[in-house]
This record gives sequence, C-alpha cells and structure tokens, in this order.
Amino acid sequence: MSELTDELRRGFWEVMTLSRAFDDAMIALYWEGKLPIFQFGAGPLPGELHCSNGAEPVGAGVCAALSPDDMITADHRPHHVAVARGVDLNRMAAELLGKKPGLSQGKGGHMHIYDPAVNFASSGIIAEGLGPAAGMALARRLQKRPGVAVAFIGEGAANQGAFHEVCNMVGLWKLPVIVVVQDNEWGVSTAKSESTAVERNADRASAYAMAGEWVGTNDPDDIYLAAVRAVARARAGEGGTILELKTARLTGHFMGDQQAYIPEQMKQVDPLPLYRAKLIRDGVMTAEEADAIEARAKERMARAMQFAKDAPYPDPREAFDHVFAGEAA
Amino acid sequence: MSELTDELRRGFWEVMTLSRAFDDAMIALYWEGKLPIFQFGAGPLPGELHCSNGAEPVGAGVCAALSPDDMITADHRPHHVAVARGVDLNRMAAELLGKKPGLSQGKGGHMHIYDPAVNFASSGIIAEGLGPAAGMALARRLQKRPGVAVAFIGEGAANQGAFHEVCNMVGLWKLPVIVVVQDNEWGVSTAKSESTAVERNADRASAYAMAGEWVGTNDPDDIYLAAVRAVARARAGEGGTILELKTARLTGHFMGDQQAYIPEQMKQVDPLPLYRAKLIRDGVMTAEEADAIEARAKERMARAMQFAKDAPYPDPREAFDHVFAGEAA
Amino acid sequence: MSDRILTMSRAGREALDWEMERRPEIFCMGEDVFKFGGIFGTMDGFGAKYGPERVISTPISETGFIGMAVGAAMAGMHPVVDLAYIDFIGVCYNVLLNTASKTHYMSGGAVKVPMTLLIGTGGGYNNAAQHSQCLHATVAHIPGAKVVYPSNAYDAKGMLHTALRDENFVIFLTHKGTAGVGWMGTPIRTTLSEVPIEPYTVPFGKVRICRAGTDVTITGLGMSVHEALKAADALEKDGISAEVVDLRSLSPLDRDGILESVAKTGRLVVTDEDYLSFGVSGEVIATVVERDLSALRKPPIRVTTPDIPIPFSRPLEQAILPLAGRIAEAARRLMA
Amino acid sequence: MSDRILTMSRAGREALDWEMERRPEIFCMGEDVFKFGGIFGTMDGFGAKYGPERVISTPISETGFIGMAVGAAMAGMHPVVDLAYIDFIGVCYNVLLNTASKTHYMSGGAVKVPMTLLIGTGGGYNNAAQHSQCLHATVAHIPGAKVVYPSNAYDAKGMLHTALRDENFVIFLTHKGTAGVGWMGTPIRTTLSEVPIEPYTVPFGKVRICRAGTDVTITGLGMSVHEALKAADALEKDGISAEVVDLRSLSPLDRDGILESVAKTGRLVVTDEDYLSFGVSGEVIATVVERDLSALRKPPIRVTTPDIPIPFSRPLEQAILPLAGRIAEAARRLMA
Ligand SMILES: Cc1ncc(C[n+]2csc(CCOP(=O)(O)OP(=O)(O)O)c2C)c(N)n1
Ligand SMILES: Cc1ncc(C[n+]2csc(CCOP(=O)(O)OP(=O)(O)O)c2C)c(N)n1
Ligand SMILES: [Mg+2]
Ligand SMILES: [Mg+2]
Repeated sequence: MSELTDELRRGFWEVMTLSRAFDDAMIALYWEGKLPIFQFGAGPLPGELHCSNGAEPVGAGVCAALSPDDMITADHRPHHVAVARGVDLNRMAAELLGKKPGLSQGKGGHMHIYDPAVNFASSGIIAEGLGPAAGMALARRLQKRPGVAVAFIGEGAANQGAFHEVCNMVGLWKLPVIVVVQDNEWGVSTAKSESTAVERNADRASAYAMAGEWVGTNDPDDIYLAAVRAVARARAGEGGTILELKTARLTGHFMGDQQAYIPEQMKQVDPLPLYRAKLIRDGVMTAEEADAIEARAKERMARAMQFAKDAPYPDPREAFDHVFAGEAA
Repeated sequence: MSELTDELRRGFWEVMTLSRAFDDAMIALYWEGKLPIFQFGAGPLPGELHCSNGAEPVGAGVCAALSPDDMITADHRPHHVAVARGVDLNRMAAELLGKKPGLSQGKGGHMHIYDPAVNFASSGIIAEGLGPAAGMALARRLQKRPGVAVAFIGEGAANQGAFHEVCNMVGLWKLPVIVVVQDNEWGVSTAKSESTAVERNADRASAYAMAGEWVGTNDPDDIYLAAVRAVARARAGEGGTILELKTARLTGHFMGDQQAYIPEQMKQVDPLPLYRAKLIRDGVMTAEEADAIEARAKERMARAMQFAKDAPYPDPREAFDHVFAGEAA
Repeated sequence: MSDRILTMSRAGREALDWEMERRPEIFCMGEDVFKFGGIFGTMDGFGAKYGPERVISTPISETGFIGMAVGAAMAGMHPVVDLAYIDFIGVCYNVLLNTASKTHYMSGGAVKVPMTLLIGTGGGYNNAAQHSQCLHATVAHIPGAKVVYPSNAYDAKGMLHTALRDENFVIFLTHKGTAGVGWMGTPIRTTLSEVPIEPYTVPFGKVRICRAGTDVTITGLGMSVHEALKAADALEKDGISAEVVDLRSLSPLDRDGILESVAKTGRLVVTDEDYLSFGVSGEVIATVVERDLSALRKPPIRVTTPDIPIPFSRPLEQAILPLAGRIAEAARRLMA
Repeated sequence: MSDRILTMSRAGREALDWEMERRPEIFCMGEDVFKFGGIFGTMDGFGAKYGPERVISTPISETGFIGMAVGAAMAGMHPVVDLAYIDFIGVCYNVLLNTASKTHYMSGGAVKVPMTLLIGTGGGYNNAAQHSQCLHATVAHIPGAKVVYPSNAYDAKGMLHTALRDENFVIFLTHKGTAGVGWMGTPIRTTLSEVPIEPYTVPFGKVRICRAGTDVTITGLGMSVHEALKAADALEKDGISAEVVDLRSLSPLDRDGILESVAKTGRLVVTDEDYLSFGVSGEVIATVVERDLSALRKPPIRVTTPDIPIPFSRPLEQAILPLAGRIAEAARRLMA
C-alpha cells in the first residue's frame, strides 16, 4: 500500500480535481445573491464559507494512507479532506445548501460535516477536533478494534491550548493519533511568523514524545509517503505523529476576504497545475487523460450540485428535532 | 548580585525556616476543630490548605534573584513564594484565618494571596497565573518600565493548555517572563510520569523559542544561580525561560491527604536539614547560628499567628463590598 | 432484598458499578480517579476492580480529556468523566458548550454522544471564590445537554442509572455538601435514604416533593433542598406548612410539577445556592407566572447567593449563603 | 458641532480612538486586530495609527491573551480585547469567570482589573450552531463582571467611553447584525443614530425607552430591540401602543426601569435572542413579579430562541429566531 503506483497518483489527481470542482462550484454559488452588496446571510449558500483551494494535496495524500477503519476530524475548512475521504458528495453539497437530504439534514452547514459511514467529522471551533480524534483512538483501543485517528488542524490552531493537552496525552498513552498541521501560512490575516514562536510545529513533537514530520512541497506524493510512515508507526503501537504539511490557501480565509494583507513575495502557488505537469512528465498520464479526469470530476460535481439544488429544504418544524437522541425523528 | 555570598546563603536559611515555620504553625492550627472527624469547613482555619513544606528552596532561591520591580504570580500552593518575596507576614497569616486585617480582608483565603506592595498575586485554578504574569511583563514593556515577571506553577500545571498558549507568546514576543515549574513529582495523586509525556518540562522550552533550565537538587544555591541566569536573559531582552526545579511536597497535596499512594522508593527528602548541614559544613554558619536563625523565624511566625488570632473577623455585611471597584469601601 | 441507608456517594457508586460490570462500553476518566475514585467516591475502588484501562487517571488537561471523552462517545463508548469541581468548567467550557452538547444536533442526528460528566458544586466550607461556586445555571443554559442534580441517595442511584443508559450528554451534578464524603463531615440526615440493592431508574424531568405542605412552596436543588427542609421544620413550629420541591433536573425542567405545587399553596420561595441573576431562580418564577399569573397570591421571594464572588472568611460566607434561617424568614414574610 | 448619523461600528471606534489618543494605558489586543481592526471595526485603522505595540494581533490563544490582558490591567494598563464571537468564550471562559471578574474581590479591593472585552453575539445569517450564539446570560451570570450591550450608535459610543473609564472588567457586547459592518449587509435603520463628535458617557444600569407606549411593554437587548421596534410598528397599525425597552446593560440591570414601564402598561413581552431557559428572559419576568405582582394584568410572554442549538439552514434558523412577527403576535395575544 505504501508504494507510489501510477494508479495511486492518478487517484490523487482525481481526488484533487474533484475537491477543486467542489469548491469552485460552491464559490460560484456563494456569490449568487451577494452582489453588489456583500452579506454573509444572503443568497442560496449563506454563512461563512472557508474553501480548500490550494490544500487539495493534503486531503488526497493523507486520506490515501488511511483505511476505512480509521477516523478523521477536520476543522472549519473541511472540504478537501471530506472529498478525499469519500464523504457522500451529493449529501455534502446538499448540506452546504441547507437542504433536507444533506448529511445533517441542513442543520450543520459547511463547517459541520459528519459522515459516520466513512468515520468523518468536522467542526468550527479552533482545535476542537483534537480531543475527539484522540478519544476515538482511545475508544478503539478499549474496544480492541484497529483504527488510527487523524485530526486535521491549521497552523494557527497549533497555538491553541487543546493542541498541547491532547498531544501530551497522545504521547503519554502512545495513542495511534496523527495530528496533521496544515500550514497554509495564515490564520485569517495573521502570518505564521506572527503567531508561532518556532518555525515548525513538527519540531514541537519532541515536547510530547511524539514523532514529528514536515513536508514542504504541497505535493500529494510526498504527503502520502509521510502519512504512510505516520500510519505505520501508529499501527505498530509506536504512537502518534505531528505531521506538518506546508500547503496553500488560494481563495482567502473565507469568501469575502480580499487578502490585501498578503505581500507579493508571499503569493501562493496553485498545486494542481504543478502536479498535473509532474504526472504527465513522469508518464503517469497524458494531458488528455488528465483533462478527462478533471472533466469527469467537474461533471460529478455538477450532478452533486444539481442534486443539492433540486433537493427540498427541511420543514421549519424540523428545527426542533435532534436536540436529544432518542426523542424526536 | 549573582554571587553566592555567605550573607545570601544565610538569608536562604532564614527565609526557608520562616516559610517552614509559617506552614507548620498553620498545619497545627488547621487540625484544631477537625479531629476526630475531619472536615474541611471546621475549625479556625477552614477550607483546603496546600502547604509548601519541602518547596522552601524554590521560593528562597528564585525570589532572591528578583528585584522589587519584578512581578510574581503563584498558584494554589503559594506560601513559600509569598514568604520569600516578603509578603506581609502578619497580614498573610490573618488572611488565612479569614480576619479583617488580612491582605484581602478575609475575602481571599490561603489560595488568594495578593500583596501589591511586593507585586505578588496568587490564585487557585491550575495554570491560571501564567497569562497574568506574561501580561504584567507586557504592561511593563508598554510602560517602558523595567520588570521581569515570574509565574510559579506545578509540574502538573504544565499540561494545562494555558501553559502552551502563554509560553508561545512569551517566545514570540520575547517577553521577560520566567515560568518556574515546581516539579514535586505529584499532582494530587498523579505522578509526573503518569501525567507528562516527557521527562522534563524544561525541554519543552524549545517548542517556544524559550530557554530551558533544569535544577535537580532542591537546593537554594543551585536554584538561585539558575534563576539569576534566567533573570539576566530576561533583562537583556533575550526572552523567557522555563525553569524547572525538582522539589518536594512533604505534607501531601493538602491537609488530609494520607499519601498512601506514594511508594517507598518515592519518599521525599526534607531539604532543610540538608541545607543546614551544608552551610555548617561550608562554614557559612555554625549550628548555633542556624538554630538561632530558625528560632527567630519561629518567634516571628508566632507573633504573626498571634496577630492573626487576635484580629477581628470582618463584619458580615462586608461580604458585599469590593464586588466592583469604585463602589463600596 | 432488604434496603440499606446509604450516602449519595455510595448510592451513586453502586449504580456505576452495576452498569460497568455489564457494559464494556462504560469507562471512567478524570484527574486522580484511579487512585482516589473520583471527587465523590463514585469510582471508589474501581481502579483495582476494573484496572487502568477502564479507570483512567488523566493529566490536568480538562479540555483535552473531556474532548477525548466526546470522541470516545462518538466511537461507541460511554465515558463517565469526573470534573471534580464545577469551578473548573472555565478551562474546558468549549467542550461542554460546543462539542458534547451540539454534535448530535449539528449532525442531524447522525452522531450520538452518550456520556456522563460528574461535577461537584457548591460551597459552605470556606473554600473561597474559586472552589465554592454552583454555576448550575451556566451549564443548564446549554442546549443539547441534559443537566440533573440529585439531592439524596435514592435519586443519586436512580438518576445515575438513567444517565448511564441515556444516549445523550448528561451533566450529573452533586453538591459537595450533600454527597456524604468524609472531607465534608458527617452526612446530612436528609441526604440519606433507603436505597434498594437492585438497579432502578429515576426519570429526568420530574420534580420530587420532599415534603408536602399547603401554605408555601419552597423550591430548591442540591444543597438548598436540605436548607429548605430545615426551614420547613422551623416553619412547622410556627404553624406554617411548607411544601419542599426538589427540582432534581434542570434540563429537562419539570415546569408542570413546579406549577402544580404553587397552584396549591399560592406562595413561592425559590432557593438556590447559585448566583441570583440570570439563573435558576428567575427561571422558576417566570415558569410559574407565564403559565398562571393567578397562581401566586403574594410576590415570590428569592433566597439565593447574591451576585458576588464567594468570600473565604466564615462569617462572610455564612452571611451570603441561602441558609435555612433566610428561607424560613422569607416564608414567614409571605404568610404575614 | 453638528452631529452625524453613524453606525455602531463607527461610533464605537470614535470613542476608543478618543480615549487612546489621550490615555497611554489603553492598548488593544485580539486576533487580527492589527490588520483587520477588530470584528466590528472598532479598531479600524488603529494598526497604522497606533502601531503594533498598542494594537497587538495575537495567536489563536484566547486563554493566553485574555489572561495576559488581566495581568496587564493589574499592572496599570487598560487593555481593550477583541474576542470576535461569543461562541469562542468556551476556550477562555476561566479567565472571564475566575480571573478577570474575581481578582478585585478576592484581593479585598487591593487589586484592580480595568479592562474592556469586546464580544460579538448573535445569528440570523446562517452561520450555524457554533457561530451564532448570544450567550449573554452566561457572561451576565458572572459576579464581578459588568456586562453592557448597546443596540444603537449613540449608546455604542457613550457606553464605550464609560467602559474605558471604568475601573472594572467590562464585557461589552454587540450583536453582529446591529453593528453596521459590511459583511452583515446594510445597517439596520434603527441602529443608526445622531452621534455627537464630542465624547460623552452613557451610564451603565439604565434602560432606554426606545419607543414610548401604553398598552404593552416589550423588553429587548441587542438585536431583539430592533425586532421589537419592527413589531411595534406593526402593532401600531393594529392600534396597539407598544413601549420598547432596551435593557442595554445586564450587569448592573435596571430593575426599576423595567418595572416602571410594566407598571404603566400592565403587559409584558420579553424578547431575547439568547436561549430561553436560565437566561435573561426569566430574570426580567422574575424582577417584575417579585417587586410588584399586581403590575401585570396578563401572564408575561417570552419570545426567545428556544433551547436548541442554532440550525444552519435558513428556513430552520428563521423559524427559531425571535423575529418581529413572533413578537407582534405575542403582544396581540396579550391584548386579546
Ligand atoms: C477558538 C476559536 N477562536 C477563533 C476562531 C475564529 N477563527 C476561525 S478560523 C480562524 C483561523 C484559523 O487558522 P488556521 O488554524 O491556520 O486554519 P486556516 O483557516 O488557515 O485553514 C480563526 C481565528 C474560532 N473559530 N475558534
Ligand atoms: C483547572 C483546574 N483543574 C483542577 C484543579 C484541582 N487541583 C488543584 S491542585 C491540583 C494539582 C496540581 O498539581 P501541580 O500543578 O503539580 O501542583 P502541586 O499541587 O504539586 O504543587 C489539582 C488537580 C484546579 N484547581 N484547577
Ligand atoms: Mg492557516
Ligand atoms: Mg506537583
């Protein structure tokens, strides 16, 4: 499983283009109803929207190293991980639009993506997913079932207290947990160097008796191989890893962020064309094949979007359901 | 200031014996009214009581390295630091007894010792003093006034999220802050090895671009010299230090803790007789001088206790004062 | 089988032990639980009986380990977490507010978080402003969390069985003074009850009439139930018949049960050891008058801890606690 | 000097700017405040004007930097801290609950903590359960913290001046929808007011009668004031005269002011975008009836967000918000 086969690499391209198609479609829809006057609450896709454009290699590379047993928590920017993990695309699209067939029947929205069928969860408070991920790993240990847990956070989240508390327990109890720190250089408008006392969060692993790995390429091949190593350590009972991955945030913190604060020399590179060129260069696929894969991704996303648009809204009375399990529908 | 003079070392002995006298007197009083049936709320000294017996070298050594400008926050076990810092002994004793002339007019009790005259504060939530200490240092920087801030915490507190958040900002902003981790091996009944993924918190300093120092002797001489180095770095603008000091907790977590969980091989050593013997051996004082100093400390404490006992309780109506500044007496 | 008089501590322990023996998904977590058995001895001896895998002592990292408990619950376990004092919720409040309580709803019912969080509340033993709070209103204000609060041994056992069988996040509060643990002194008589050996459940969301009366309703919860009972004894000597209503459960709250008693007596004293404003006392009063304004013959009276931090010194703390004397005095005013 | 119509955002900014120009002890802290000027633009342009020493962008470490603010305040500064959304209090609640609010009391008045914490509240723009909460009752339940909540530009400026001159920990709330910042759309008409250029203070603890009326009192705070005003417009067409009372300040709470209005109208609708139970709505009702049971001719009605997490989907969220329609309907029921 740990070899970089051609099939695997074409799979990365497929997953990345699908994730990009997802975000691009959502971005287009997001602006409906929000121009000329921008307003979070307007249009068919209201609320904050944090897109993953630029971070697709992280989702593709890490998720390919996981098995279905493994568990994931993601943060406020979950799309690339969810798509790579195989979260139901139709129902995720419907969820973003607040529709009844959405994963959460419209109650969650884009920061709250839950798909237990593929052991995926996400939520919107910074660093909030770390404890649950470690707890999922602990549960499996108690249940004597296999399973590695992966918490996806941003480099900004690594300065939140929960990071310290959870990493310490992961190290202390040698839990099979991988903390993926997605370093896209920014937490909203704050650069990593303005928020973090050290250059690399991976180096903080030694404070927790965890392994630390750093990948600086935003390339799914490299990310995959590092993730495979981390997963292998976790499965072998050697404990957790802080896996820091340099990545990109091409469309701003959220839609509406003009990113005027980003200086010219910090402009980020789109990893997709680079990876496409690399695979063609390596003879893994032809340009035509690459385009065909991308086209299929866009089509698939178009169908998902159509599904979402056609779906009905929940009935207003359903707002009162699901406050407690075992009570309402 | 950084030399270990005889005077300084006699001072350590004096401070340590005074601190010990304080705790011993409080322990004796604590049991009044609590036997045969133990109950936190009974007797002239009610509530939880966390004594510092065994940790006196930490207070003596660190505080001797500080100047009056410097600022201190301590935790739920504050006596040894307060005594070493020169907190008003009479008023501190009165505070423990809940009396009107107490430092907080009886509102604080033993975990909440505030003496602004010597820049001393303490409070009872684990790791709570870290942020305030760093903020005091920041204030001084903004005010262009000198001052190093020292936060005293336990090794158990080093696993609380606040530790991470504050250390990161101390490193990021190169604040003159010293985090003194008092490693007495236990957080209540939990051994350090059961709570902390790594052996030394001082090693965690590299995760924050702080300096880390470790002293394993529970000897005020060594502690003092390490503190002097940390203070010098802080004053020189070189930033903060995590200063981990191995120390002891001779009288349990709080009064009433039987410590049955401590295995024979982890029984701790009283640092006072050791230091006394060392100073005599080094010719710094004779046994008679040592005893005289100790006797004076006990006398001084006896007077403080008498002051506290003789002092009146606050009037019950005063409970309503001091909720807000600028309103009631 | 014959019943025994137990403390709340022993009664709760019995429920947890019974469930743990039968259900491998239950495990315990918290600071010092392995060696000390939890703040109220609910897990007393469990370390030896169930081993360190199922009785996990944690670092002082409440956000971390309660967050882990949520994840474990999402993955099919039922964690029982000990948070010791409610004063410590501040360092882990996000897990209660946004994670444990909202995951089920935010997932549209797809994910469940069955977990029980044991927390001790209250003062009265001079432990000062950071170790004496009640704050039950703060946690009861969280939607998606059930909040229960037994005040006696029978309810402690039955409600803990209920909590452990609930599929939701349950915050299980116990006033330190009621539990019957050594360090709080001898147990309060009215907290002790006959406790069946067999397991049984006490439903959430039902008040308990601790003492029937006709002249005035006194509602309370946790410790204030016992102060109310003391007050009722004193009032009886004055010929005043007080009905003492133990709320027992804040979420859900038995609004009908409260109204039923007040409709009968026409007078209401609300006691609460939590701070006065924006808490339980206002909610109880609003519940009555929004349903039946004519139920009350006299303006209701609140006897609570005022909106001040809890002072350390004994005479100061005694002055601000909602003790029996203040409660009886309020009832007498209503009868005047 | 002539007055201008300002948004709350610009009005608040003016107060802070004026005070910062004159008082070196004031400095700003928070995530992204240097480049973004705070969640409501209260510090807009301050980065350039005052520099990074006095306008400090922080890591995402709320316990850390709000804890630092407390220490800075203890050492003679007056920090103004931006916490963005109140939903985030969970990660730093201990600093609010136990440090900032209790230090003055626990020190017997020896130590002061003058600091202002700016927090945005509320939903209505489909930002789901973790970014739409009000939770003002949660912070107002803390003794030792002042909690204020302007709903219009005039009050925003005057109350911020007051906060910045207060020697205590002040939690300064603004409903996101009222502030008049771009991303929430065009400002609500009733949030705009004539704002004097000169500095002025608005005292804490006084309600503001936004609209006088005789038939029914509607109390609100933050956004619900504006929904109440809309409802009052609609009611007027039905011949119902509603008095709209803006609470403005939760700690201290102007209990007399509330009662005064209700004594006049005899009818009470309490609106609140916070969750129903154990919050402001119950407190307002209790305040009225414990003081004067005869003031109310009809049972009061609460129109609040129910005790459920805020759903994302627009039709769901709209169904649970306390909007003008529900408020007017409640008032009509009281007049029937
Ligand atoms: C506790 C908390 N504080 C602040 C926020 C607001 N917030 C949302 S995303 C974000 C930046 C996160 O940065 P990073 O972790 O690097 O993730 P990225 O957005 O770059 O993917 C902030 C501050 C929040 N959601 N939770
Ligand atoms: C946030 C928080 N959690 C738990 C406690 C209860 N508690 C008080 S002292 C203590 C142990 C602290 O251990 P350590 O930091 O090593 O200090 P020591 O008591 O050894 O001096 C605990 C768990 C608390 N006060 N605050
Ligand atoms: Mg980032
Ligand atoms: Mg310790």
